[in-house]
Amino acid sequence: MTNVEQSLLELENITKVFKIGGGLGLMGRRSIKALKDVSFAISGRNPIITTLVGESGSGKSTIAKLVMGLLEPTQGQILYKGRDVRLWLKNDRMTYRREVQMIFQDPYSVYNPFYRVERVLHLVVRNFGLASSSSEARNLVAESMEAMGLRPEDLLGRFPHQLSGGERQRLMLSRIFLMKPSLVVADEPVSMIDVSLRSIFLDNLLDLKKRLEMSCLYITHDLNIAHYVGDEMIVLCEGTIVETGEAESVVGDPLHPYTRLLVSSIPIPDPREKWKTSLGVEDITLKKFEAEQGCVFSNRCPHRMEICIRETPSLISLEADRQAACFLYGKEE
Amino acid sequence: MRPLVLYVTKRVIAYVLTIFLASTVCFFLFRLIPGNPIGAYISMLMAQQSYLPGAEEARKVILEYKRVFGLDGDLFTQYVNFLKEIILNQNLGPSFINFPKPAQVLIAQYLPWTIGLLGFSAVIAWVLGNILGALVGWKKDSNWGKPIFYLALGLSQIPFYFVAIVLILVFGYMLAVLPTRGAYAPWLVPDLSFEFITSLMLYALLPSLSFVLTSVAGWIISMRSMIITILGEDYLLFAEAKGLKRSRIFMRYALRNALLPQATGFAMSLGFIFSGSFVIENMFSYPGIGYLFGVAIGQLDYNTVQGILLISIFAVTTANLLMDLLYPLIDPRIRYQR
Amino acid sequence: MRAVDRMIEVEDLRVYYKSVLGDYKPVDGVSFTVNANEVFGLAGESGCGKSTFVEGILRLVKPPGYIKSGKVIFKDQDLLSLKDISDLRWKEISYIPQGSMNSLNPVLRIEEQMIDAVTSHVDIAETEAREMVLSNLKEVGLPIDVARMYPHELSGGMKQRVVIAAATLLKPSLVVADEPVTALDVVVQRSIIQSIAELRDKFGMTVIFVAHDLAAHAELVDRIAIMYAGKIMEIGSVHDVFLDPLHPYSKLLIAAVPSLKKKVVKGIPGLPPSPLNWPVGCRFHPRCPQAFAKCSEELPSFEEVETGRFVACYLCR
Amino acid sequence: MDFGGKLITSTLRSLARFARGFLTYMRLNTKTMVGSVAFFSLIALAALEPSINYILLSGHSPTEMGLFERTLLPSFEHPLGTDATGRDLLSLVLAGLRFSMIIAVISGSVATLVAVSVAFLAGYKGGIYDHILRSVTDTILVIPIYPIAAIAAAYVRRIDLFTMSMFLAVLTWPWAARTIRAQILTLKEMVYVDLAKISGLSDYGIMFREILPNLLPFIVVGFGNALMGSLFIETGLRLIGLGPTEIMTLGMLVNLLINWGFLSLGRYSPIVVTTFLLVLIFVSVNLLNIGLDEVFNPRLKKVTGL
Repeated sequence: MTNVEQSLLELENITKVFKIGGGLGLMGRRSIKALKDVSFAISGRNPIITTLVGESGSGKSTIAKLVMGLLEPTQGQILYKGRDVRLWLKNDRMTYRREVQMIFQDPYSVYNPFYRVERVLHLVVRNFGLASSSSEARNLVAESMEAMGLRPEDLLGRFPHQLSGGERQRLMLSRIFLMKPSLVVADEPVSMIDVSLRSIFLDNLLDLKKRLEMSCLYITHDLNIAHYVGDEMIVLCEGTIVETGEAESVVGDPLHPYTRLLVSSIPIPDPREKWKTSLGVEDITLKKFEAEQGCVFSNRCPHRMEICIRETPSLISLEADRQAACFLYGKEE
Repeated sequence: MRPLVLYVTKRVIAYVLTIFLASTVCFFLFRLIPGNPIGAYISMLMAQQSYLPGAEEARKVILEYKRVFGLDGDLFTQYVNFLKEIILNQNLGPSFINFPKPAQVLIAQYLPWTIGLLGFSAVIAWVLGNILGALVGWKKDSNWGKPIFYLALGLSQIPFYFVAIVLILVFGYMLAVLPTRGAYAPWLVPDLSFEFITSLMLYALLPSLSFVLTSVAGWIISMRSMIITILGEDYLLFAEAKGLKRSRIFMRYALRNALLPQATGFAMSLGFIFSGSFVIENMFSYPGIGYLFGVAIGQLDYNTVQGILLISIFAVTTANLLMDLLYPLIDPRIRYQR
Repeated sequence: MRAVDRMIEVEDLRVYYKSVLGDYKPVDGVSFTVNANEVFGLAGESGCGKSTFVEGILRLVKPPGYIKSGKVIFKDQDLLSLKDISDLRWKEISYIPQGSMNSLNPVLRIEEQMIDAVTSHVDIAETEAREMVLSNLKEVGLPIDVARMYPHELSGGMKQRVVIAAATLLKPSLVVADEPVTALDVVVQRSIIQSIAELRDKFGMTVIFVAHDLAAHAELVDRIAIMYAGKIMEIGSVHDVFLDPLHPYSKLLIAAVPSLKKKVVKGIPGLPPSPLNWPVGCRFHPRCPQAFAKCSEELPSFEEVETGRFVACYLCR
Repeated sequence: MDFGGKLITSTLRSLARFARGFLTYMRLNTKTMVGSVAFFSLIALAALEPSINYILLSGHSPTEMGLFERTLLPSFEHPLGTDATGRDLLSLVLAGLRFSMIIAVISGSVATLVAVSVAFLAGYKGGIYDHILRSVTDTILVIPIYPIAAIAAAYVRRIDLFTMSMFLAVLTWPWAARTIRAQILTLKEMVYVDLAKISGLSDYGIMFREILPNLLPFIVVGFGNALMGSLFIETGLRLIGLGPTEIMTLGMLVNLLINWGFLSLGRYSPIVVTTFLLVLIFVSVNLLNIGLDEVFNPRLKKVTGL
């Protein structure tokens, strides 16, 4: 199946339902639909950063866990280079782990407190046989630290609690540098780091993308960062994709009402451009969208039409490979 | 109220399941013990009557006893009759000690003593322990707080019967001021006279004290750590920022949240009463079911022994069920699950 | 500039934490004045001492923390030397805590917790207090049936609004909000910022707004103070500080904030210093691109270089 | 990668690291300090008992009858006097301590081993294993342990030290399993476990390399609970005269002393010493557990400010 146009990563109609509560499993199992029929793809041609943007609870972190095989989808499948992730993990687990990596959100809990920080790198060198001798392994580790602007003599031998959040996240980047994966899933990597240190991390990430020819699925709730880092952008609302397209155009001229609300709510660090209008009570509704049918944004949408409640809009492509799931744009064909 | 209905049904199912499992374990436990209690009993009978009936009569007698004690047929049919007997007519089979009185009647005579002695002291211990624990936790650095905590820390894990030994030693022998055996003065006839009641109290003092001291210490430790954890919670800081009176913060914010786990803890501790009664009542020869259990074991009266076990299992699981059902009333998070 | 009456004045406040390694000094000499009916922004990155400062002026510091020195003049009384300020709490000064997600008592209904605050300050009947609570919830844009709900039934944004409603129940003159928007989604964040602005515009209250997100400050505050390593680097009107920042740290911090307009964003190299031993001299000199000899020897004093603009840096004398 | 070798070296390394950690933590927290010093000195006393008695009784075993005058009052040669059958009470107490400690330690460690494996199976693998474990522990917790032990002790006359410990271990492993399982459930959800998974570590690797090192303190606490549990049951039974007569534990000694009428005779010292030793065992293990819990339990860490 050598299809030139083969995508690096493809999600096909992914639905994920979580069961919560219920002790003996007999009764009282309430289920929450985290993802509803999500499909998107990351092209394999040249390395790009696709950003996945959405509010908390929109299911973006679930997608990260699904791609990494830490969770199983309830319906649908995820293809990496055309082959289902479950098959990858069953038959060539190590190759998949080598090629698809992840950066976690919380730098304070990603290190096992029992070990020194560099173990994170040595673990990878050992498991994937990146070095033939222990001295070579040590050089590799030191080199990967320097590549990310960290001084090995400051870090080697230290325990996680002796490092700052920023240092710990950049050490995670050194780990990626070591493994040279073709896809990295970054789940809100800078949300717990100070503003002043964020851009250093983001610049390192962009640099890795070029040096390693590496694509990245960047997950965040912060539109500024998504716009700063991302080439493509996918907007997620309560487990459904509502809009996709070039990062620049999605933010510059948002099509879907939800994206418009998100973009207009970003505080601008310039006192001259304060928000003019104020949000209605509709915009911050109290109830989550629970219905089976209908648009996920219908209970908060200012342009709500009768059809929006009855039917679920599908993702239709509009001009210049932009897509939106909204009846405002008329029923195509 | 749907989530509440679900919660209740789940608990009731778990309740029935646990009782069923526990009683099955008890049933098979007795059948598997090496040595045949009936055989031992019959040989004891023969020794007492000191006559040697011919093989025929002995066999008939044994068969008859087997039927009476529900030991005829293979293990499975025994199990079915065992369950039938208990569920239909609450009959635990005749006791050996004073045959033919059924075990449950015998146990019913001794049960009130245990409930009175240990049930009552468990409640006192819970109330006293939680109040003291809450105060010690709330006034963490006060000068009287620390010593109480360290005393409780030491006492909490010591088995209550050590305390019993010390109490017997000090009050029973050294000072010889308190009785250490029996439930009331032997020369008294049980009636509602003032004299009998005081003697009852006097005799019950040492056994219940040894139980209360250790469990109070246990409650102090757990309540104190509950209160201290809650002191670090944000809603405590917010209540303080609201300028509420210290007493109100203590009652409605700290205590209210701390009592929830302590309530479930109480139900769990009830199970301990039946274990505890066994040792305490035998040490003080206090006529509760623990004491009866000791006697029954001595005489290999295994229907009574099994009966006591089943009743204590029933009591403990029922207490746990009641506590689970009461829990939503005190913790809204269960009742109003969205 | 008409004689603006001062709401609260902080003089050289120091809040230290005892520890086995010595004293942590998160707030190490902070002074400024907040005028009536304004939203005063306190900005700074994590670890700069903002939240400890708030706990200091509200006297909510818990051991091993203690207030080393300083005065907090509020309505010509020093809050720190008063024996007990619980009668002032909530009637005059109210507080929106940082972890407002779990600032509500999980076992009490929302109205019970709010009525608590009212009845412990004003002796009125419960029914009347409930009326106050219900009308207050309406003002903050929450439906009435929230009153009968328990905290676990509300979303994060709604809990934050309930806390704001509680804070404005007795119409206090000063509201101190510590990071009220940090853990919220961008849409809910905007509605919270707007309802805080209403406190000033509709109810004439004074607000101290603490947040590390400079963009949120730009949308809301009138005057802003940039805090770093336990001290204030610069104070000024939001327009002056954003458009013409004086202190090098303010410049770098504002430049580091990404926004849709800026394509290039530059971070600040180096690491924030530890409150156990602050650097000698100006505490930003290890990371400051324009630092020179004097900066590392002597702490620059906090001067008013223009009317209403204060800065602690030798460059702007 | 020969699995066995790797497994042993990694456990040894974590044990060594834990021992070093434990020593440092021991000093930090007074409770663990006092607890472990008291406990280890008791272990030492129990271990030295054979040689002490060898010297005291010049070669005879402490339980041998008729060595000395009967019911002598405490004197220099017999600090606690002698019992009704002419045995020196001090050496009897020491022997009793040794037997009690042996039973407690053996059943404690067996119970902990069972608890750890069951807890790993139920906690880490989860699913039906977890349900089975929970229903088993719920059932055992509901059945009053004491009477069960009493029944077994009564009906089974001849029982040696080892089977006695095994029997006690069977009764007390749920006490250890509960604490360990709860800790595994929290550790399993840690982010660094996910990091290990995507770094190519297998399930076993994760269990032994990532979870076990952080679990060690709680295994010690579990061991402490199991040890106290078995000693609690064993001594309780002995106090009322149940259990094998040929193993002279402290509990049995107290029972004998009371039956010999030492109380009514006013000779309190032997009973006081025996009870003191028993109490000391419990208090030391309990202090050790509470101290460890304070040091290692994240929930408490916030409060104790460590």
